[in-house]
Amino acid sequence: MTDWLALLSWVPLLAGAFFFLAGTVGLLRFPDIYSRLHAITKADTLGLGLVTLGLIMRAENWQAVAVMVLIWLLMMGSGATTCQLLARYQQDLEAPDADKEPVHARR
Amino acid sequence: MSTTLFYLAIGIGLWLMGLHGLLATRQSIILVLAINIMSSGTFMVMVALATHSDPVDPVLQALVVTGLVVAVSATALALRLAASRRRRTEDDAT
Amino acid sequence: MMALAGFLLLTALAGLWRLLRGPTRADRLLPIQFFGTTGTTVLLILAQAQQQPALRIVALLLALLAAVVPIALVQYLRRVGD
Amino acid sequence: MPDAEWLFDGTLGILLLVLAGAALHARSLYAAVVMFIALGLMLALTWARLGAPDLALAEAAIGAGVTGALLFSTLYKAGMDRHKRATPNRIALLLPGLAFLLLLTAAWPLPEMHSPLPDQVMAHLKDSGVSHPVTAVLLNFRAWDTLLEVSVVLIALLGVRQLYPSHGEVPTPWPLMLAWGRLLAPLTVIVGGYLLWRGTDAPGGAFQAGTVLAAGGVALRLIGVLPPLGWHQWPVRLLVLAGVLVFVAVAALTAWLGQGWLHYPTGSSKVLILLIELMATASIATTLTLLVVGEKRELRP
Repeated sequence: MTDWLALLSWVPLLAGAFFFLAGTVGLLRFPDIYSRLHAITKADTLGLGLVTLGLIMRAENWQAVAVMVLIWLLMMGSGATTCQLLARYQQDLEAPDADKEPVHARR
Repeated sequence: MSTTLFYLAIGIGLWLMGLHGLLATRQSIILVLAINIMSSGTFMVMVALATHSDPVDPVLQALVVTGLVVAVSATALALRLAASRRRRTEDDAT
Repeated sequence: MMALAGFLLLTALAGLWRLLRGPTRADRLLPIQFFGTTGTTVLLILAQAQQQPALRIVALLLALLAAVVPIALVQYLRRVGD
Repeated sequence: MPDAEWLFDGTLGILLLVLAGAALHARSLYAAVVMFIALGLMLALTWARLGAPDLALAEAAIGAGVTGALLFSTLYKAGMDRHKRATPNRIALLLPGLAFLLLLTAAWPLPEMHSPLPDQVMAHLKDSGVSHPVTAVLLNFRAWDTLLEVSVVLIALLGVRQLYPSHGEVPTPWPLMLAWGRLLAPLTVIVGGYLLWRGTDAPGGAFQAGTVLAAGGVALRLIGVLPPLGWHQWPVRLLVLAGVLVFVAVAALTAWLGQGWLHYPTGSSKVLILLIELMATASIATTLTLLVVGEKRELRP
């Protein structure tokens, strides 16, 4: 590992930390659940991606890199999916019959 | 105060928290949670000690792995007991 | 590196407030998702900082479960109804 | 940099204690259960911090996966309403206070003591057939414990079978759940298999693998990809019993032909350990799945 790469890796690491902070602020301060969902699943997933990028720059071997890339892909998928699932659950609770016919019930 | 001692204290704290919960509540599902928290405290004491010894003590770690699996199956049984008792009392009431 | 991991745990500690507060059921599941992401990141950092490559596998497992478990939880929640 | 480590340890400690307290004093059962799941996640981080990746794997799979689904299924059966709140009574505060002093005096000298066991394990690791010490302890030196553990899991399932079965309709899954679940299913199997395979020379092993597979099985059952599971199906029964049966068979064979109960003959110990681990994984995965979502009604209440 070269020194300048280790130094450079602090840029994505700190940027990742910033996005985690932003996600937390959103989780605490946003007014309703739908916007809070966005704060959690988008900002934090970006934070994870950036921290992973920083760690990849410091990784010793390619196996570690492969595992980290896999984790990053999984987290992007799970963030997006969980967001949809929770939002839809909440929507069904608030308006049980609203989504029976319209837009997204296409088969 | 070393890291080992710190986690020993946290483990004891968790155990006592569980004991307190066990004594303070009569809700059966919360009781199961309390027992689980107590077991987590015990595990933490064991793991802190395992990490402290050099080389890391594999016997303690293996014991905790065993304990975790036993704890989860006991929890499953206890929860099912709690749930079925609850339902049966409701059935009797109606 | 440990400072970064500590900072992430601090944000998790702040997120705890939402878990305690609610108000809706889905709101309380948000911090779980959040802890999953934070936990995975912390594990990756620990793997680097403590030189324990095995922790990366733990992170992979946590990421996988963070993807699988919400399906089960939401299905149960829907079944509970009110 | 010790300060950074203290920041980490301190925050983790506060998180653990706050989550434990909140789980016990939450206003609704639902809140308590969610706190407990979060506590499981934080415990996994603690084991990782303490340098026990085997435990972190098991705790992540159990605490963040199986226990969560288990508690939610109980909520569904028992209802989420609450609940007499914990009443602060004097005994509940006094007794733990006393116990705290006792335990602290007992724990203080513990870090000074040294156990001879780690050195013994390291000395005999070469003969065990595997190179990861925790697996060696679990399946060779203390295999007897592990046999009993697999039996305990089986007994828990037999106990649950005697109680009120859960008989719920699975709600129709949304298309997104189906697509995502189908995508994750092979990945779960791969990760489970990988954990099992690497267990001989690195952290991982039968319990971790079995629990991951169980978490995947529960999710797949709940979106209807897996058919209803029940004790009356013979493949399920076979899978549940396989672990104990193979383990006992190996134990009996070694007692009969070899040097003693669970004393593997040199040379073939690795094969035997792998065989037992494979069967134990299958058993634990099936049993835990059944414990959470087993739903065929058998006994009339």
